[in-house]
Amino acid sequence: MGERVALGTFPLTDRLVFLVFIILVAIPILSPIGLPIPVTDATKKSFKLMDSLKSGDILVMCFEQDMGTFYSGAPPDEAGLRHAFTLAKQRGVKVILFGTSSAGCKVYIDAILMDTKPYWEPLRYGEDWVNFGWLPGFETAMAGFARDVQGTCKVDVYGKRVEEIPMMRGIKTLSDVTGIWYSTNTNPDMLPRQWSPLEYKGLKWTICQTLFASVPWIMPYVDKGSITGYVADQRGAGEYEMLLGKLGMGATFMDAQSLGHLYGIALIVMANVHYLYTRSKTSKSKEEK
Amino acid sequence: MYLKGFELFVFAALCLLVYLGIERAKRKPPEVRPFPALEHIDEAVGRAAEMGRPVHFSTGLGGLHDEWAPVTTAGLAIMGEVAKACGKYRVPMRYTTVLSYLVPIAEDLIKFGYDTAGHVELYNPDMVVYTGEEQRAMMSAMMGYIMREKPAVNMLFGATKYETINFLGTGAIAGCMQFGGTPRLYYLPVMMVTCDYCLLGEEVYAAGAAVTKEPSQLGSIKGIDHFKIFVLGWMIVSLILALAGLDWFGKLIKM
Amino acid sequence: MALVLKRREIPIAIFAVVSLLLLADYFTGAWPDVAKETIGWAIILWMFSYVLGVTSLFRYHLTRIQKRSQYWAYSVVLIVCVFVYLLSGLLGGVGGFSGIPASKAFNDFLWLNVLAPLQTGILSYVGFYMYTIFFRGARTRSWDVGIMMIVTIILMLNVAPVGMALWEGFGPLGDWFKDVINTGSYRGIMIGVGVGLIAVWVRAMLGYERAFLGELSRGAE
Amino acid sequence: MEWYIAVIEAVMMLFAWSLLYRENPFYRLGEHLCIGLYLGFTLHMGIDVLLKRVFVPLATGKGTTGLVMATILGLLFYTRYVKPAAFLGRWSTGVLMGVGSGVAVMGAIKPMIVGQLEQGSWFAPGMKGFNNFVMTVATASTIAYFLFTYKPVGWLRHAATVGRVFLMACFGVTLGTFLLSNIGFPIGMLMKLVVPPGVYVSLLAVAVMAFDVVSGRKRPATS
Repeated sequence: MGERVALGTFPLTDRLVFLVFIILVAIPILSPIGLPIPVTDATKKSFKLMDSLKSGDILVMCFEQDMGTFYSGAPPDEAGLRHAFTLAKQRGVKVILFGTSSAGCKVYIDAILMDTKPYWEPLRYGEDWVNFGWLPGFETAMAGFARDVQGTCKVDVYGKRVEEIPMMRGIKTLSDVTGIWYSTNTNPDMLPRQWSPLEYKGLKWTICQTLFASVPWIMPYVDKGSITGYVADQRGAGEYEMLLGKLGMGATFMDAQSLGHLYGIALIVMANVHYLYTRSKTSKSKEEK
Repeated sequence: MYLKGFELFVFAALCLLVYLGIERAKRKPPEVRPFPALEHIDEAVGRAAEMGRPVHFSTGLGGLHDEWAPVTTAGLAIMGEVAKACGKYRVPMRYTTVLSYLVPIAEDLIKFGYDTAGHVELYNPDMVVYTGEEQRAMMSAMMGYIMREKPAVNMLFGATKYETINFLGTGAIAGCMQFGGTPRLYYLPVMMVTCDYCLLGEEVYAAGAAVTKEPSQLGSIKGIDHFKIFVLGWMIVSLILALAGLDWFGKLIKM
Repeated sequence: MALVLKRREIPIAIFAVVSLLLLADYFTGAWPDVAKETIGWAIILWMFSYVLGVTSLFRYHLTRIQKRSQYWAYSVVLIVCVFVYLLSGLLGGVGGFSGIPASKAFNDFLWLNVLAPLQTGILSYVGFYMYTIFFRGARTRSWDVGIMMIVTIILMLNVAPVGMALWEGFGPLGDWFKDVINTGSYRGIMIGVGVGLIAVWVRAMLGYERAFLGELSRGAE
Repeated sequence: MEWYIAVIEAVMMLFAWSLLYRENPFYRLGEHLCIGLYLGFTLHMGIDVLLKRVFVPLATGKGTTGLVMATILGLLFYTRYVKPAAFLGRWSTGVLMGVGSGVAVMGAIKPMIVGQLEQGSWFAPGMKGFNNFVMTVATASTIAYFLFTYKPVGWLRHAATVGRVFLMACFGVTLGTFLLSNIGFPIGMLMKLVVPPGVYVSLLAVAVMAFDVVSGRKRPATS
């Protein structure tokens, strides 16, 4: 299809496919269309879990992302973070932030904090929430955090020692934590392996925020209960924002995603129609010969 | 201390079956179903020779130090074969990698391949291109290379991640003949639709042996098949037992 | 002596001992510390090996510059970039030692404002090329590809919020495909992949699979 | 954010995207910047980790026997540059391969083989029983499809065909769900490229492209 028409070294049709995609996606970004977002049960469940936090409960938010995965990770993470900070303000929930996978985690956390500034500004740092940045070691760090919180989180991003942070007093192991928001790209299996609510008595639930494509992967864990709930990708973000009642990055993404998917379907259909048409034409010309 | 009894049993049984398969094959070579992807390597390299364009090969992001060691080994084994074909048709090849310890291995392997085909003078250390240890760097290098040089054949065998799409998508636009193989489920459909010939799932592992056409190597594939028959039998028997209300196997698995 | 040391059996034996040790620990839990230490070695060895790759890369680009090959100027850019980033990073602090804050800030700027958008841009081709794949590859050349495409369309409508708005049935239908068909078939693939992987290990143990030593496998020489 | 930083970011993104149009000097520049900066980053991280984990402990006398051995094995890689001793580098490769394949085999036995042997009951109430039945058929037929050394005749041929149908449906599921995560990247980037100040850079890029299209007509198509 794309072979015959060429501009320079690049088949023209491919460029056209990309161009149409860019235009289609730019429309909802410039003026949101507001296509409907049905909320799935999984996101509803995760929202309810977060909403069940009470005064004094500890929420750990671990972000295994970097700037490369910002656009798939940030919309749901920001929705979750907004919810967490709102709860911290209204009910006195305490929030701990960090990442373990790579040095990029710290940058990523800074970036999403930048976007949620109005939500954490009224809070007291060190008493309501704390940011440990990057705790090196990935799964080892996760295992370390589960058994010895103080030993793993030695200093926060500002270089403050953990002993000097008031809210960290009394948090010794994972059993002292109530809930976990674990955001990952393609490594969701670390969560049930290291931080399972089945293993740690005090830990009531874990929410895994992961790529949509990773959802089938975590389903067995969700069935067994070693992951309690999940929020999937930008779609989960859109739904979560609906539940929060304040639309943001996720909702814009969802409009663009809907158009993108419809475009994909249209391309498949077009490619097949063209293929069948040319095939019937060639077979006809063969018959004539 | 503990003992994972059942797992050890399964593992030992599998190793034994593979070993017996190899031993038996020395006397009576088994018949292995042909893998189109391997059968057509020679033809594709021949086409590259006609077009006067290079062959590009990559094993993706997986390396030897992580859990993708076996599939990388299988991919490298296929690369040895491709190097041989390239030597035969006097076609330059290029191997892109993100793992520095693969550089000497690939250099030796390609040189060995060209040497076996009798054209060691064509070998050049620049055939192995290292792009730093990061996936995105590799993606950019491969995409730029494919668009600039337009290799005739584009091959990707190994534990591949996101770069599969960039690599094979660019190849499709540049009009390369494409070969692929990976055991990673995410990227199988992408390979399926963009490659002319591809190895699905475990076929990559088997191909590492089948590419040599040596009886004892083929014997290991026979061993794998025996084990799979054993698994099928296991499934049937456990279902029959479950119908009878017995849960022996369920308990056995947890041992 | 040197001849004995040069034999290929030695690296294969090292490989066998290391992997058997890890497996023995896995099955019995006898030496968890030794196993952990050995896995840690792999990371250290990998980092030591960087020099091999970097030497190869520099040789490649320096030859290009020397020969004034086509596009040699870009090789200069590349080499300058390596040193600028590395030096600013090292001066900004390394290995637990603190350094010059200005250098660290410059390094952060390179990472966050130059490299991050660039690499996201490169990565975003996975989105664009999905359409190339649909457009070029998704032709029903045979009945089985037809099945694949129909399921793909159903799942796309399941995934995109607009699909559920068009017809609510796409939700449960797509979920059924995901939970039942996908899980069932995936299991079969998984078993095969696991078995194949162990077979490669056995072949390597027996000395048939030698590609990791830079040699053609036995029977292919 | 400062406006010039936003401009630099937009320029970098468009460098990367320019390959969508065609192979060009901007992409080449972006490509080499990307490789170079990433290599600098990798080396920085490598030196950082080696200092923290190896050299500082060794220098301060805290090194264990294991660490010394790892260091020696690591240094053996460099024998590659000394022809007579080049074979020693393979020993280190042997260790790497040993660890890698050991980890791989460990990870394969339980989750890939033993864990998958468990079957759900066919007589579970409601849809569940039927679903379990379908799952069993899918698993068994997929395994049958991947039998390499048996001739596909008789029942095996039918089983393999069924296996292929399930395999294709499974691929369809993966492909269909894959799009959402993947197009998230370009959409996210467009969010920066269609609003000021990114949009000015985008317009400039469009102008350059338009100029190339107009002047490109006169060139032979192989440039």
